[in-house]
Amino acid sequence: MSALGWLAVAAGGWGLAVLAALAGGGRAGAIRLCCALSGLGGAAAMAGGVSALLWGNGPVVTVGPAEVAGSLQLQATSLAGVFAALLGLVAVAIAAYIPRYHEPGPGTALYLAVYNLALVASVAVLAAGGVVTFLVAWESMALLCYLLILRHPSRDAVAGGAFWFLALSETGFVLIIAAFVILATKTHSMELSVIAARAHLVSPAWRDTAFLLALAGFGFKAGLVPLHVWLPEAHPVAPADGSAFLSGLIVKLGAYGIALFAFRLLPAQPAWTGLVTMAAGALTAAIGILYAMNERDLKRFLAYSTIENIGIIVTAFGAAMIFGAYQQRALAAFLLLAGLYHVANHGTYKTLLFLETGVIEHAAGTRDMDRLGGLIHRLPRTAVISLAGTLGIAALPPLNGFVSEWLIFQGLFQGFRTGSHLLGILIVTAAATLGLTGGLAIYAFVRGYGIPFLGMPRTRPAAAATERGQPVTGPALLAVACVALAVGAPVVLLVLSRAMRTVTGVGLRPVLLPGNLTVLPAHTDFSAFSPTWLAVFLVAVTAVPLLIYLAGRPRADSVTVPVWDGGMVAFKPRMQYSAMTFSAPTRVTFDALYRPSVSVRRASDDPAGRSGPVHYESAVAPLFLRYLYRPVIRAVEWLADVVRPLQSGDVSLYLFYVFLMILLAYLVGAL
Amino acid sequence: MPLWFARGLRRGIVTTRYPARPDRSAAGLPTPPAFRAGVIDRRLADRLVAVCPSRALHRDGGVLVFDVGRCTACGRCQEAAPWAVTPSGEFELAGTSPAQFVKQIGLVQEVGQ
Amino acid sequence: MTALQPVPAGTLASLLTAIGSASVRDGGGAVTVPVPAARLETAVHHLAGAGARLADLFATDGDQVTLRLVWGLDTERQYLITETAIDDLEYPPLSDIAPAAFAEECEIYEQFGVRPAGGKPLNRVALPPHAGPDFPRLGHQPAQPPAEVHAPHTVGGQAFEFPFGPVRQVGVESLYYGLVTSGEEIVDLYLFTWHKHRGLEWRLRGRRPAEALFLAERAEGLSATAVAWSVAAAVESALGAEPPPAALLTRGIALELERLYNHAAAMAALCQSTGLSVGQAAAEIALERLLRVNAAVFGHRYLFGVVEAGGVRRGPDLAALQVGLPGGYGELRRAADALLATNSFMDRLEATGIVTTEQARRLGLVGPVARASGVAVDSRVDQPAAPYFGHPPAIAVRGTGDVLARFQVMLDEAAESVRLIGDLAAAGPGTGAAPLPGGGGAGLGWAESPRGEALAWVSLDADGRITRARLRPASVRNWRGFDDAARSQNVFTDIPIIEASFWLTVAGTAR
Amino acid sequence: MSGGSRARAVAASPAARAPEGDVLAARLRQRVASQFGRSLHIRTLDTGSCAVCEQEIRLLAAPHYDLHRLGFFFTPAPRHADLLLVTGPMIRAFDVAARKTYEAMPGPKLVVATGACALGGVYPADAFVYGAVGEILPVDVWIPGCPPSPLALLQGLLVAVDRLAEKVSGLTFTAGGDAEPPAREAER
Repeated sequence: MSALGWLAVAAGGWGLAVLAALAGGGRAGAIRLCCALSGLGGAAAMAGGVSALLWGNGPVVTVGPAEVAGSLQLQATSLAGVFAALLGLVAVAIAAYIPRYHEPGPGTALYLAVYNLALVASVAVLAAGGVVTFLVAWESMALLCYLLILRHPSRDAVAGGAFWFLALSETGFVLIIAAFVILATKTHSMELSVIAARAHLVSPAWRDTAFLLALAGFGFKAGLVPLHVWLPEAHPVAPADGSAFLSGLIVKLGAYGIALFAFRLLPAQPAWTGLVTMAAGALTAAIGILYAMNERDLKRFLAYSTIENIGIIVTAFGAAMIFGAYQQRALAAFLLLAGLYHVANHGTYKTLLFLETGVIEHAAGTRDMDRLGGLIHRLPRTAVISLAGTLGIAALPPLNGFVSEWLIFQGLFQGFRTGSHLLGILIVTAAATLGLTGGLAIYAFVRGYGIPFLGMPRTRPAAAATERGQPVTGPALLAVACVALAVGAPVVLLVLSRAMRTVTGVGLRPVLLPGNLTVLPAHTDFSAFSPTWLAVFLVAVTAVPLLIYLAGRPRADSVTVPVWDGGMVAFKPRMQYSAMTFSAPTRVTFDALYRPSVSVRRASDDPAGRSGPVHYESAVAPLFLRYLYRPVIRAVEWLADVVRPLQSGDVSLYLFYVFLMILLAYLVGAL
Repeated sequence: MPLWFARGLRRGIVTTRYPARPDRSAAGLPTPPAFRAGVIDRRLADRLVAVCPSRALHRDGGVLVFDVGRCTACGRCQEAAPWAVTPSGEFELAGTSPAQFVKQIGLVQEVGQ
Repeated sequence: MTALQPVPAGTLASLLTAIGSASVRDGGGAVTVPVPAARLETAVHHLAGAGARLADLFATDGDQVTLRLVWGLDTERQYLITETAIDDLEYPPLSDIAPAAFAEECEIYEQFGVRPAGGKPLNRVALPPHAGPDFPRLGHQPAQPPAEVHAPHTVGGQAFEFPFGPVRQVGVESLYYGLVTSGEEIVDLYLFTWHKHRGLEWRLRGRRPAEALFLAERAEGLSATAVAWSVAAAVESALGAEPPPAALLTRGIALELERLYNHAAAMAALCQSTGLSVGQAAAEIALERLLRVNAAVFGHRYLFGVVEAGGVRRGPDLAALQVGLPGGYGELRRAADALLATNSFMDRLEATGIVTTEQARRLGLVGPVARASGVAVDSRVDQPAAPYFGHPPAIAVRGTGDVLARFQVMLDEAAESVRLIGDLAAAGPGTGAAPLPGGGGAGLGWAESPRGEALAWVSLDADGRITRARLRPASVRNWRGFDDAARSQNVFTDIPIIEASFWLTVAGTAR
Repeated sequence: MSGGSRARAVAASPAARAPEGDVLAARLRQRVASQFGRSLHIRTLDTGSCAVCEQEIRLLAAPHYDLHRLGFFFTPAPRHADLLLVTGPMIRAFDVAARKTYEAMPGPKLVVATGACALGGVYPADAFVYGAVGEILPVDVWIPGCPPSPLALLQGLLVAVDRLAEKVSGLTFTAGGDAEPPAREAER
């Protein structure tokens, strides 16, 4: 069956899931059936994605009269293959997760219907072969996600978070429409493949305009700084699987949009647009991780880390564009491949982490790191699975995050191959920024894992947490996927390099995979490593000493003594590093960015009478909200007041408006 | 640092050779008393017990019991009866059982003072 | 050496009229006036306003609890003791007027069950957590169990508590630090010392002065002479005994020798805390030589058993002094010069652990700590007694209040001590003790220990047994300046340096 | 040699000391070297001393005495300590900390009670103090003196090493690796 066929099957499965959810009316059985169908759809989507990667772009299938612009045009492309496969994986994991996470009920049924519709919309975005199809699918995907976030509209901050999502998403949508309209009008086609074929006819000015519009428009969805503010607002208020879906997939669709314009519709962009893209990506990565560092809410923390990872991906894309402009087509393909690899990896472990956050929230009743602690004893399964995801996202070998980030770095380090000193320096600067980001990411995730899971419970609920009846299969599946994506890197690269031949026309494989599980970054004379052997080695260096110890340890039975605590102190939870104290050094180092505010309150300020509680707070200022969005919001409100007179309520006046618009449209068309 | 290096060379070695050789500085140290046998009667013994601030002395019938471990070498008993109590000059006192520290001094019948 | 003199207290007469007390008992440099409970608050206002220094605050327990405030009228060259009988269980919150009184308020509550009005939270000072109502206390009626006494130190928000101790580094006393930190800066710092409380004041009751001195020396062994001297002087002024002048000269020599070796030890500790091993070795050579001088001159490395009620038990071996002292001090001086020339060392000291003049005065700090902060208090000069009448020391004062200032003050004092020892030795010190006359009484005694003014107040009954003894070594005072000094820094590693420069003992404050 | 010290405690014979000192030092070095690789690690514990014993202990490491030359070292971590040098009359409020410190040490371990307070001299047992270290910890070596001078401390450490040699030979390698469990542990 063709890739498009598989995707159709997936959409069908999800359609059935919608029906099952609505018909079942929230009964447990119906929900389980719905999830089973959803999972099957996911499997089909994975099959479709992989086959699209392997067998290249399929034909454009038009449903309905071809000459009607509004007809449904579908095409399975290699570029979308990675995203489709990821969509499938996420769908399967979430399907396995939902039955134990959501309690049965009509609300859940409705939620599931919306969720599966969102899956359909997403796959439609990926399979869209025409402009109109793409835009319709995109907009419906956005609206359905808005509904997803509104799962519990009565809770506070939910409406606000959802509105941030919708507002920014619609703003971006306008820019996307503009970009597509430019291309469609300049190439006289609404079909993406035709647009791609005729792109060289468009004048450079229009092409760059269209690209920048698309970059900004999709940047809103992908969360490029400073367009990122919706992520930390929307993720915490959505249900865990909703957040996972948002971070695991929807955000990636933004990246897909950027890739679609950069590598399919408008190949051979000038270097400076690539530079803009790369700069935006690097900035996003650094800012994202820096803000993640000072979040106490696990979901906000993960949301900011998503921003960071999107930054890494977009950096890779931008660099690929630069290399493309400088005829380094092998490196360009290599960096695009690395970026897509990172898309798959991040989708995997970020989904995992959000799902496990849901488990923690159900088990301990909070997402505030400073109210958790010691969970590794209470939630061992969760701890192990989360550790896999954490190692992955911290880009530590032998997990998958390390592989893709290593590839990206190897690509960036070859900036000198552009032949331009300036560009070489700029690309390596981006690499350095990513290096800082990577270091901070390890710091951030030592904190993000250590504070909740290690040490002592900081609150009674955390001490009483239990994972009985909590979902496990979904996250476990993703953990396995994380390991597979690392150990099986050569296979993944094999598949991706085939896709690159379709997308960029460059056959990477001979250089990239010289055999014996080694990977070379696009050029034989630069560097090489083998994720598989590295994993084997790391397992060995930990296992061998352990075995030696177990074999040779003295037979006399040892005694266990309590931790040395300096004598008299009975350790109290308040005597361990908290999330905010752990990240205090960053607040000092980057205070220019954070503008931290400090307040100390004592029971008595009398130096001799000092006693009683000491209360210390250090808050980080939300710069972008304060200095970027507040003014915009005020301006919009002012504008709304200004144009209110147009709203007279007189029908004839409205008809007049319509007439004017049509006239305007004709004039524009005539020009 | 070279300054300190030079100082060290100029200063030379001050480290004691103890235990290989005896250390002269030990001479100046206060040491527990040694009780001359045959001159202490019960009355004197009771006076010594009374002046001892650290309960190192007590009389057990006809015997004056001296616990070296409790002695702080304050010298009050020597002041009280210099003819009967003299410094032992002994500072290597560490032992591995409390019993080692308990010394019995036999008392004589009334001695005229 | 510019001395920032405290605000001149009004003349004693004007003060007494101000606090409205007629009957005055004068005893050896200390004036005792009764103040009715009703007028206590105004009296404290007057005295504190006039710049008098609240040196101590303690209670005695007859048929009713009596509060005694010891004021240092440093420009009047004497002490003023106000006696106030507390008839109910509360008295005006004195620490609101004179913050220096806070720790004593807590102590008095623990021991006697009377507390300052207004119900401000009180800290645990001496009573261990396991102490029940039957735990021995100085007061007749047992205070409430100390559960309510100790204001809990809790940490809220984004700071956490860094526990340290009580078992700390090697060769130091047990002390518990509660270090409240945000991860970077030190938000708060508090100390627990009750695990070294040996109930000395409780033990001294019913003892004869001789036995009392034996224990008093061991209250703070590193200032044995000073504490013993203060207790002996208290007994003497209580019973009206006149120690022979030669004995007083001997006491003076012992006290200055004590100051010398303590400052050498402080220098060694400073080097250790700054990680300067060579400097530590040099300072320890000086310290060891000075200790051997002590042993040669007085027969004990730490000068135990020199002071006796009414005089001294041992006279100095002046020959040994002439032989030993120059060499020992020469070592100290050379080590100090080398240290002052070592920038890596000096940089750690400068602007570290600052105690401002205002803090020092507010908290009633004494000794080198206060003098390094520009408060020129020194009981050898402010409340001079024999042998210092004829041999006044020059007070070393610095203004900056940092570790460096304390270090320099110690060096200057060491030099001054050597000069004083020369004078006193020339003045013909000797041994001997005046017999203690019978009949009871109460009196105040003081001596300037290496850490600052050590106070003692003793009352004896008719047959010469102690009914109440108050020991106030300098450590009791200066520890309360320590957390301010520590919080003026943001760096953990400075805290050992600050502790070394304060050179206090836990034994002294917990007694 | 402990027997020797018992004999000499009453009637001193300084003349007889030097040769025996040589023998003693030789045996000590050989023991410490063979059993503890010239590194017997000492942790100090203050259970209410007057701060003078601490000063003398600090001076052990000073140039005049330099206990490192004999293979002794101070360590702040009881986990690494072979010998616990205890001062003070063992204040009741402190016994938990004392026991914790002792239990934190790996066996075979020694407890050396240092100074008259620790040996029950200065403070009688009462509500404040136990009066002697032996009440709480299983003391192996007692060092009298108020304070014991650094030389006396050195000699005490030599005695302790002999004691440790006995302990090592007496090891049973049962749980805990320490032949004698701390006193009073059973009751509490």
